[in-house]
Amino acid sequence: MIDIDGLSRRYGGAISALDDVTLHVGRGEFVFLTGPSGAGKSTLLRILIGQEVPTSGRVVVDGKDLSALKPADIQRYRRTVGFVFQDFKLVPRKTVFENVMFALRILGVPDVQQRRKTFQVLKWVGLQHRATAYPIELSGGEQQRVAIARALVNEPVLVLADEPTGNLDPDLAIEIMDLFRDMNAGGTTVLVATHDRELIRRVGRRTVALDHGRIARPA
Amino acid sequence: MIDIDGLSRRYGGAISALDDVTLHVGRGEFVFLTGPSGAGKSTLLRILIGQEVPTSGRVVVDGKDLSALKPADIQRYRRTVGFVFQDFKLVPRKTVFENVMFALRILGVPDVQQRRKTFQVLKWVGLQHRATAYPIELSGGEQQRVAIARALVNEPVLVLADEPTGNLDPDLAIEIMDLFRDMNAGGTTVLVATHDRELIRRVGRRTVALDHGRIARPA
Amino acid sequence: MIGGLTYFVDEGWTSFWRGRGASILSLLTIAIAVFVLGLLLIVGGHARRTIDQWSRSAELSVYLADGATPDERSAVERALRAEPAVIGIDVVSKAQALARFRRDFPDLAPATAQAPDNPFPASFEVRLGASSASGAALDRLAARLATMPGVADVRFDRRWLDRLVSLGEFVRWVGFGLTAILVLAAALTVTNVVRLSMHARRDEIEIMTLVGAPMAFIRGPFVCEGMIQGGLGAVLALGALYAGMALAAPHLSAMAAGLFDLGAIRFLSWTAMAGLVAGAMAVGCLGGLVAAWRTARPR
Amino acid sequence: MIGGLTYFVDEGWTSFWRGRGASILSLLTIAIAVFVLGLLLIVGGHARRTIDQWSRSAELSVYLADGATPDERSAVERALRAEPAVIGIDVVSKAQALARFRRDFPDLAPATAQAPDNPFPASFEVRLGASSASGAALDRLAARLATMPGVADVRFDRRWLDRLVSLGEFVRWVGFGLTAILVLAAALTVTNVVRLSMHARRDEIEIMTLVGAPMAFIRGPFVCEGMIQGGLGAVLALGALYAGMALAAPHLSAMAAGLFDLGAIRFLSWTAMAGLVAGAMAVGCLGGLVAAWRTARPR
Ligand SMILES: Nc1ncnc2c1ncn2[C@@H]1O[C@H](COP(=O)(O)OP(=O)(O)OP(=O)(O)O)[C@@H](O)[C@H]1O
Ligand SMILES: Nc1ncnc2c1ncn2[C@@H]1O[C@H](COP(=O)(O)OP(=O)(O)OP(=O)(O)O)[C@@H](O)[C@H]1O
Ligand SMILES: [Mg+2]
Ligand SMILES: [Mg+2]
Repeated sequence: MIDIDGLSRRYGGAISALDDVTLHVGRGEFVFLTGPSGAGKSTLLRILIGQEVPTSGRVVVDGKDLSALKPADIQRYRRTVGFVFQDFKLVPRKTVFENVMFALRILGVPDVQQRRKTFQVLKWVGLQHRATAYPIELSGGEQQRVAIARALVNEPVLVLADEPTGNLDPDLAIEIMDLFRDMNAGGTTVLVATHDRELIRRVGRRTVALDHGRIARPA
Repeated sequence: MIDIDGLSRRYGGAISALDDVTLHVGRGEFVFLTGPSGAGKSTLLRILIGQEVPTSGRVVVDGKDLSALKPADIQRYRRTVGFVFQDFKLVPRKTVFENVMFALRILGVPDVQQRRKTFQVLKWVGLQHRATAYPIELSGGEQQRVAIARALVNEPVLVLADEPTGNLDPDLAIEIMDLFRDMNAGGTTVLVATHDRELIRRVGRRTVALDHGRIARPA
Repeated sequence: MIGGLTYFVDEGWTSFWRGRGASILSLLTIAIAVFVLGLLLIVGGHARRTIDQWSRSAELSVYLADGATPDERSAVERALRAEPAVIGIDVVSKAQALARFRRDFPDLAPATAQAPDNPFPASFEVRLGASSASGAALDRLAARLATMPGVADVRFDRRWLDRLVSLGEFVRWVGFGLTAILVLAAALTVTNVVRLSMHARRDEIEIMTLVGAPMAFIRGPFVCEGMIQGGLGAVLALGALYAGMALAAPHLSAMAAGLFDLGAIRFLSWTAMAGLVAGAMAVGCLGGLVAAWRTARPR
Repeated sequence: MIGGLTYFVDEGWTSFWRGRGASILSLLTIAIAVFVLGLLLIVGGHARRTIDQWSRSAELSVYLADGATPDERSAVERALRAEPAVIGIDVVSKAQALARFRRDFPDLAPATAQAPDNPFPASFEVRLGASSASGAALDRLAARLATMPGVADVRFDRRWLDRLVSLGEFVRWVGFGLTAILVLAAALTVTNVVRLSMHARRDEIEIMTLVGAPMAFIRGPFVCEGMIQGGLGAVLALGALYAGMALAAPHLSAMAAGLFDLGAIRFLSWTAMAGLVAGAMAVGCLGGLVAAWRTARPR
């Protein structure tokens, strides 16, 4: 599913967020990406949705070489990926419901199905009662769950989650991980960046550790 | 230091973020505030810097009844408190250095001291090498550490931290907690909201648990 | 496609409505531009009409030789009627000219009575309408008339006429220039306002882009919002202009009473109003387009 | 206090400079307002001067009785010179008047030769300058002159004079109205732009407020930024206006050649320019103040 080969990402000249990273994630795999603050986890995930471009190296996802995609193709590709941003990235002028439904809307799903599916996913993350609220009216953990709901609602072939449980209590974190595992069981490839050793231990999947932009413990 | 008495905070009519909370934190104490997502931790802290007003109940900090303060007095009071926001709240158009220094600037500290102190605190959180970067160029954990640096730089009498280690790896989280403990040892009162049971366990201080806006385990 | 359009309009309107505070400001800015433009159009229209009216009182006199035959007279009259600038002809006979002189100079009346013949020539007194070409054309006409058989002399008051024609021309040019600048100003302002409001919402745009929304999905609502702002702004401006004119009209009429003969002060024509609204919407749309294209990029 | 001021200006400038993209847009908007205003001032000034010049050619004729004594003549002349609207007096003797008539009506020359006396009166031909009061004042002057001993008749071409005076008045009013509207428009636009840019930065303001910055610390830089935008915008507009006039001047002069006698086309005076820049800065400052007060609140 994901083929990363000799990937480097430099900022300016001095800062090297990723340095010659080679990583393979198979279709249907569930992989944890870990490492200390500033290790390059977010940078790697951002490159995987084309938000950033590599300085060098090759990234192929689902058979598509990302650096070769035209703008419209990038948008089409992004619609097949579910991304949980570390800073949530909810649209402040849309309600919780609209924020989540938007991911279905851009797929051209019929209106009735959009609503049904959105409501269902909000229920999964325990936020059906907050559907009409605006993001600013939510607690940190609630916002994070909306971001997770939006990533999962369109049943993507690939889920990329950046620190998806940083604002959740341990019990809720496990529940969310169960959601990811269910998706994974349905064939979705999942890549989760997290610091939470306890969580990794309890879920017990393959773990890739980054440190200073390099793979520390290849798997 | 903090006297909360019968504090309630309702949103609209349906949502009750805090419900009859009574809590006393003595001068020089170090208290953890915990509880599941949406329990009301952030709401409580926001009330403590006057960002939100209680629906009912009384809040007295350092002898000042917050609801009786005039706007200019609130600003003066806030300058004596160090607050770490759950969503960091860094000024995007200021560099890391400027973001931290700002807290000293508004105190009227002489320019040279501003710079020296800012640099020193950035070193504490391990970000001296990123001083000239803008927040958007930082990783999530780095942003969080800038927020922490800003809260500590003016040596406040009270530190309120909302989930200050959610984006940090466990080792770094302990280091930051050591900073808070050092401040605390110097006489600063510290109140930290967190989900991280492991962290609470390792620091081992008084813990107050909230659930659905009520104190679940008073201490 | 219809679904897409509905989506754009829906989203554009929702976005406009939720951001009322800021939207009203952009709307007001557009309204001001349209207001000034409309005012300029009205004032310019009245100024042109007034100048036309004044210059209608400019006169050309063709004095006929005493021996002019009826054929020669009618040839002259035909030549005059063929000229588009000519808008009225008074025929003054020798007897009428004499009577007029006696009336104007009563002291000289006895002298004319002693004269062997009526010394005053018959003439055509011609009223001229101003048009931008009339200066040169009238010079040619005068020259041609002067050489026609039966014509003794041709005179006309070029000085005032030229002034009025050039004043009219000047007013037209200045009006044109001001209008061009204002349209440019309005377009720039609207673009700026839309860009600023997009700037304020660049996070939103970035997020939608990152979630994989097609560019049209992101840009469409902004374009619609620009059009809504432009349209509403123009309607508001026209309303304010109408109200303002209604309030100011008595005052203006009193000031201009008798001098301008404006008749009732006229508001903009329906076509002009429709044009302004359409123009404002087009400008808003353009602003939205420019803004959307510059702010919303896939990377 | 001085430290505070330096801080405001510093921060205002830094903020302006870092937000160049959006700042340039606000600046442009202000520049457009100042440009249009400046243009209006220039055009208005020239229009008024032209009308003054034209009306200077308006004439008043005072015909003297044949038996007027030198004392009476000089009394009339003194009365004329005392009138501020009078800007020139030509004395026409009876002989000159006769000669003029003979020149104008050669056919009638023999008749006048037969007349027992020279029937033409001596006169003062008076050139008048227009001023807003001159219509009524001249009516009074004419009435007074008519009753003076030695005066046979007073005539003046009220029609053109009145038109010019009222045209001048009208131009002044319209100019005044347009200017007022434009100043309002500029102020509103700047306020809107500053508010929009503050709206775009409300997070920043909120953060500074929550960290406990004194309100003046938060608002000051925004006010300064508004002033900087206003000042730079005005300077830019004046530069553009000057360049535009330099380019357009030959064309305009050719168009107006001989007709307007404008002399060289004049740019705005230094005081007018200083006023515009100061005004734009004041407007920018006001915009910043309004915006800052409405957006930045402790809670
Ligand atoms: N736009 C940028 N300009 C300069 N440096 C950047 C930029 N974005 C990221 N970096 C740097 O690259 C490094 C890796 O950042 P990244 O966000 O990938 O870290 P991370 O592993 O996600 O850390 P965290 O766990 O704290 O979120 C960091 O040191 C960061 O400062
Ligand atoms: N402005 C608001 N309007 C409506 N409801 C709000 C608002 N702010 C907070 N709430 C609600 O109040 C409750 C408590 O929120 P709070 O942010 O205090 O939770 P928290 O304990 O900090 O949770 P987390 O651990 O997820 O950050 C939540 O259910 C939230 O949705
Ligand atoms: Mg990260
Ligand atoms: Mg919280």
